[in-house]
Amino acid sequence: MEVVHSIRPIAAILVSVSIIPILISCGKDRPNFREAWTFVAGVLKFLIIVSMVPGVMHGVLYTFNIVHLGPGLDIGFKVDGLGLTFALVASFLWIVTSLYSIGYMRGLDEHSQTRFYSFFASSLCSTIGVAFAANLITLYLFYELLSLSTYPLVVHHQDPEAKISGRKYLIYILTTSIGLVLPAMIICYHLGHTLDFRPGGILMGTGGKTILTILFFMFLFGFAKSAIMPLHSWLPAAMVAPTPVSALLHAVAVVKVGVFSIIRIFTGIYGISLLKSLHLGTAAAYISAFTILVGSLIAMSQDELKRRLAFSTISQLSYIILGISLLTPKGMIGGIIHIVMHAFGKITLFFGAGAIFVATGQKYISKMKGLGKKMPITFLAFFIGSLSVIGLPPTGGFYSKWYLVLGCIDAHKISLLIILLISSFLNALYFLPIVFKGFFSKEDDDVDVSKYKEAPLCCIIPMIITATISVLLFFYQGIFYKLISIGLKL
Amino acid sequence: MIDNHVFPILIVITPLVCAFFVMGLYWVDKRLCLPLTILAISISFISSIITLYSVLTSGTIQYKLGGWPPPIGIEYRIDLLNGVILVIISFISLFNLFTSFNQVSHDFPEKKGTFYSLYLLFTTGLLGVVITGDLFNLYVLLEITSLSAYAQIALGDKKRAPFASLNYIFIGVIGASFYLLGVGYIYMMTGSLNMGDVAHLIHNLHHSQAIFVAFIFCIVGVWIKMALFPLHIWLPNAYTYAPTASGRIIAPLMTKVMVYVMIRLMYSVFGIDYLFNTLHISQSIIYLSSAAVLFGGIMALSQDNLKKMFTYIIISEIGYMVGGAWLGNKTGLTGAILHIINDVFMTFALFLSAGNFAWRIKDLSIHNLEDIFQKMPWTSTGFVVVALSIIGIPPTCGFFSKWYLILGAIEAKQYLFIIALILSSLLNIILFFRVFEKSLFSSKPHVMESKETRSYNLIEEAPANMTIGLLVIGAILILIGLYSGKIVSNLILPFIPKGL
Amino acid sequence: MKKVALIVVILCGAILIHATSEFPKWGEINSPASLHVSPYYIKYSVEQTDVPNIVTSVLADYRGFDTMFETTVIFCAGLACFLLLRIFNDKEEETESIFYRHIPSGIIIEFKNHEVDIRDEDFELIDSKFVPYDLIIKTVCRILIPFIQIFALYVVAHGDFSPGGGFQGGVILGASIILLAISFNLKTAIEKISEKTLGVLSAIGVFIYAGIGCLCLILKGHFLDYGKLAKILPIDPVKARAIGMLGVEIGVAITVMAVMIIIYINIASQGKHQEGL
Amino acid sequence: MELLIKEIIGKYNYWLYIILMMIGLYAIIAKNNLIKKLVGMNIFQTAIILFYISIGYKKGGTLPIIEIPHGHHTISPESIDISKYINPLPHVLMLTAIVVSVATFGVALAIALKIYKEYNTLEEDEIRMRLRGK
Repeated sequence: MEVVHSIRPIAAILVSVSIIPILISCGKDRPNFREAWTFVAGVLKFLIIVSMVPGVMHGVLYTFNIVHLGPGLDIGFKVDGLGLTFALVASFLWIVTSLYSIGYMRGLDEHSQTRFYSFFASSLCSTIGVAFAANLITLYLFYELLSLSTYPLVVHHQDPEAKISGRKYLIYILTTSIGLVLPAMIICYHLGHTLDFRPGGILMGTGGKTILTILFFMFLFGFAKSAIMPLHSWLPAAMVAPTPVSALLHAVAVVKVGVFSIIRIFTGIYGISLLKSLHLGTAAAYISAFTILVGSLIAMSQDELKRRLAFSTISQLSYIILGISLLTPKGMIGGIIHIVMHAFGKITLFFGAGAIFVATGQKYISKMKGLGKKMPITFLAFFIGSLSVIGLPPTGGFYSKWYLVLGCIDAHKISLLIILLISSFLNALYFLPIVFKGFFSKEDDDVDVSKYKEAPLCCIIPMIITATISVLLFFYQGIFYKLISIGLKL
Repeated sequence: MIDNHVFPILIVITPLVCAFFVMGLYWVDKRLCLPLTILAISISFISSIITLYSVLTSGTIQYKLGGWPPPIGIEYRIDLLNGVILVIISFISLFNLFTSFNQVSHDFPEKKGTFYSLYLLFTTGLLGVVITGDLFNLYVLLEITSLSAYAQIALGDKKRAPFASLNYIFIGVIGASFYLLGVGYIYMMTGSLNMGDVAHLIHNLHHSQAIFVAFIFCIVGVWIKMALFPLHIWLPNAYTYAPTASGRIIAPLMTKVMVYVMIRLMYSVFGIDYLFNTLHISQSIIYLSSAAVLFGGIMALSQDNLKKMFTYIIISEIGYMVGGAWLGNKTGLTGAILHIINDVFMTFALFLSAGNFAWRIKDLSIHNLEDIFQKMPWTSTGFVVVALSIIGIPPTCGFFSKWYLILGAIEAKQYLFIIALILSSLLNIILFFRVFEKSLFSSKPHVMESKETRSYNLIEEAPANMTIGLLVIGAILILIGLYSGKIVSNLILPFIPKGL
Repeated sequence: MKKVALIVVILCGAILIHATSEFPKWGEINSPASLHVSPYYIKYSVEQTDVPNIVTSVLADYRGFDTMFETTVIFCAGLACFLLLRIFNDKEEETESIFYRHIPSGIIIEFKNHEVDIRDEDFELIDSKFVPYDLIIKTVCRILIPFIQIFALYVVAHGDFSPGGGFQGGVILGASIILLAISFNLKTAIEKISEKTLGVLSAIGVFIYAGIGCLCLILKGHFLDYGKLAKILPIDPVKARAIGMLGVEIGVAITVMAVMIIIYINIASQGKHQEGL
Repeated sequence: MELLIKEIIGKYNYWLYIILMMIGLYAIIAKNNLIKKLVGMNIFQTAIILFYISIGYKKGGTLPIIEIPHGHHTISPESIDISKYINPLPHVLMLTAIVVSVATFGVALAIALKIYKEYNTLEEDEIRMRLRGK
């Protein structure tokens, strides 16, 4: 493998924070200028990341070291297949979301928009930082920065409800990261004398069985952004944030940072063989299977659309962890590619929810009867998103589910296979009725549907883009497959 | 070439001599007081940098005062540890002058000169305590420091400061006297007052009860002065009601210098062998410091006044350093020393931000801080950075010292201390986000972005020197964090005594 | 609180007394304390510094650096008292009346207005707090004070050869002024030696000390290495040490005197410098 | 028994000073009146000073002022009998300690005066009560 020292990883990370001063200086007096800059930064970031794709495909490893902190401790970046996959998705969706947030925030005449865009940009910076982190300490650094920069976004509305949710968010995320990940990381350093992600892991043959098992669970639950039960309830609470935040951060960036961190722990810190020998993969698989089922069940009972989506996210995230913890090549590819597929599917759904809210002010599913006739594009996109999340062709979601199922069979875990199938069924059960009601149900008498029309163009276009890509991914997923295979060294 | 060996003495002598000049000038021309003070501390700062540089290049420096060889006369002995701390003290003292001269003219319009004189004496005392290699000289300088601190604190809040200061005197005198008594016992048994000499003589007395008692009294005396729980009762009130300009320098430096004294006594006088092989008290001291860490955090949580909250944070941080120093391994001591460096800056920045807030809001209760982010955006930015550092979020420096402390505790298998450290971080999160929630997001009804509201959000920052000062310190916090690897490997690890 | 205090006290006492069991007996000639460093002082003091009073030579030379800071402590205390207590604008308490005594007749006149300032031979300002007017005390003190001051100077100057030195002399000197303030009144003392003089003197005293040290530094010696003064004085280095010590002692005496008086007038008059004990 | 008596005779001075010290310490902690506390503080410090001074004592020793024989200007180090002169170092140290304690006392008095002006009392519990009442 060729190692190239390159400035591109750090450039990709910093490009979004570097515009924050510009955003602040534009302020609310020149909103067009401000949003144009956000857009420019997004495109720039995406291009930088894309520019690394060919290299990585040919086995190049881009690295960049900032500082050396001590023996085995650096703050540095490394672009491999896994990180690049994640970064590609996140940075592309940022562009789309930027467009969407212009429509959403202006449509609702929200306050403190400059603050919103600034923290959004810094969240993205942290997300890419996590994706490119070369070692656990860098990952932890950006993980924490992400928690902090999303906090103001969650509390954006500044009403008591938002504040309580903000508190919940912080307590869950920071308590677990400081209380579990930090000590686990230090113990890990104590055992392995390094924190670099290495293909075979760094903990092989370093500690006793008990300590490694405890450490594993500290990591698994410590990265609470992955919303494994019982540490999931911050995610529904965080839905008080404006929809672009929910869409990009709480369906893509933040939660997937949690999952991605766990993937790094699996592949870079523990290593497959160690996990196999300690039977930790199975344990993690069953924990995530539990989350999948319970998450889906709770989702069915939610009437508020965003909360339903949140619980769906909780359960879908555990698909990824399940796939990874199968420890078979197909399962792992399925898990990681689900990051991509779910991202496009779920963001479409959130965009849809936001568009409905902008256009009608409706949050509750029970009051959306008949809206589909007035907002056909929105509901069509919503339908495609649902298909992708359920895992039905012709959407990308099918592809990842397929690999997950194959992985289960390879690992001889039929019980997990059954759970997967049940969950898919449940997914269909809680998503399709929304679309069905939207198109075919007769509207309630007390809701006057006739005055509604489609959301602004800025909201519609992103939705169309993501929905289209969801479909396209069914046909063209090869690039991600290849990147992930390279990342996993398969 | 100038003889390098002039600089160690210049560090202490310049502020001292200038203190007399400032006092004299006060009667002649009051305007000259501040420039002279700045000049004095600048010279001291530059000298300490040169001294540190020569320590780095040529090892420990010895300076014989009066030309007498060590056990006979007093000596200055500068190794890496105190070299670094000297630089930090003089830097903070100098920096504080820039950030607070307008505060001083505001608080003491008529007594400005005498105030600066006292300020210089305080700095001299701290520098002298750190630089000296003589047990009794340390006591004398400690008393100069304390005396000027008592006086500065008593000048604060008219109603409460004198009482707080008097309590500080009583407890401070007990602390200093305990230390003096301990030194008396050491002198009784060894006949020497020079640290190096005593360390040498004490080797044969490891099982002496009198040396044990001497040790206990020295350490307890130092603990009282550094406000280790449960000997902390004087600290919160004294630091809360001190005048802003003095509180800013007393709070960060006084306690940290005492931690330095403790480390110096432990490792340069009594020695590792005595501490960890002869005595078996390190376990209980770590329990004590864990208790201090938690107590500080919990008490901070129950405070309504911002400044008082900060004072309890200091108490909690003291626990970190004492615990780290007593872990008895390389990593723990590294963490403790790194934390001294970091904590000086963190506490300084905390009190700077408190001072900036106080410039606009007289009563620093938390509920008065509503909307402060809008009114004072720059100060608030600095405040957020400090808060993150105290919580221990990378890449701020607080994270890295905590890292070493926890790593040291794992190596020493002190799980209680680890739990205390982590719980304290969590407490700090609650502590600061309680403030942020109040100050960042007003609970006023959904203010729409429109023209009418613009006049509403008028920015009312503190004076530029204060604000910029805070931001500079905030940047330093991050820089120290990023370069902590270099700091540890170049400045701290070479000091760590062999055998740990 | 009392019980806690009792426990603390008993605990400390027990630990301290317990440790005395290892002490050498009182007055033991061969105790470690008298064998390690102190014999050097006793033996070489005269040879190296030409000062037979070893306490002085250790105080001002061997450990002269300590003593400089000791003087600084005193200076610091004076500064602190001034800073804490001195009130410049005493307009808040304007209602207080002032009393003047007409000396020939002994009649006391009360003025309600604060602005009154009689500067007449026949009148004198007296304290509203009770100060007895006693001719005998006044006269005796007037006679005694010069002698006290001369004695103080003797103590300072003769510190090298007999018990005495800067601190002792300075305290006596300060006491003479305080005696003046007590036997006459505060105003008289302040007229003799004004606040400004005291402030400057207290700084000058320590400055003499530190200045001599710096002079040694400039003469390419160590700080306070009086031997180097021989380069500018027509004497040998050993004698120069004795001279250096004398200079230092004078500095100490000046500071101690000034600070004693500063502390006294500030505390006695509560910082107003109007009237007091 | 004989040993004990020997011990007492040999060390009684230290014990006395320690007892004196503890009286002072007790007063600082337990007394309610601030001036009494100050007095306790002074007793405490004085006891330590006495303790130090007694370290320096040598049986049969005299003041540490070298007697130069008449007619001579100086005296050679060899001819000085160390045991004849008491240890000067503790005296020097205590001169410093006295000064420090006086200075502290002065500042403490000044602060006490300030407190008295503010509250018109020096009883600690009363001051605390007023602070709480506020």
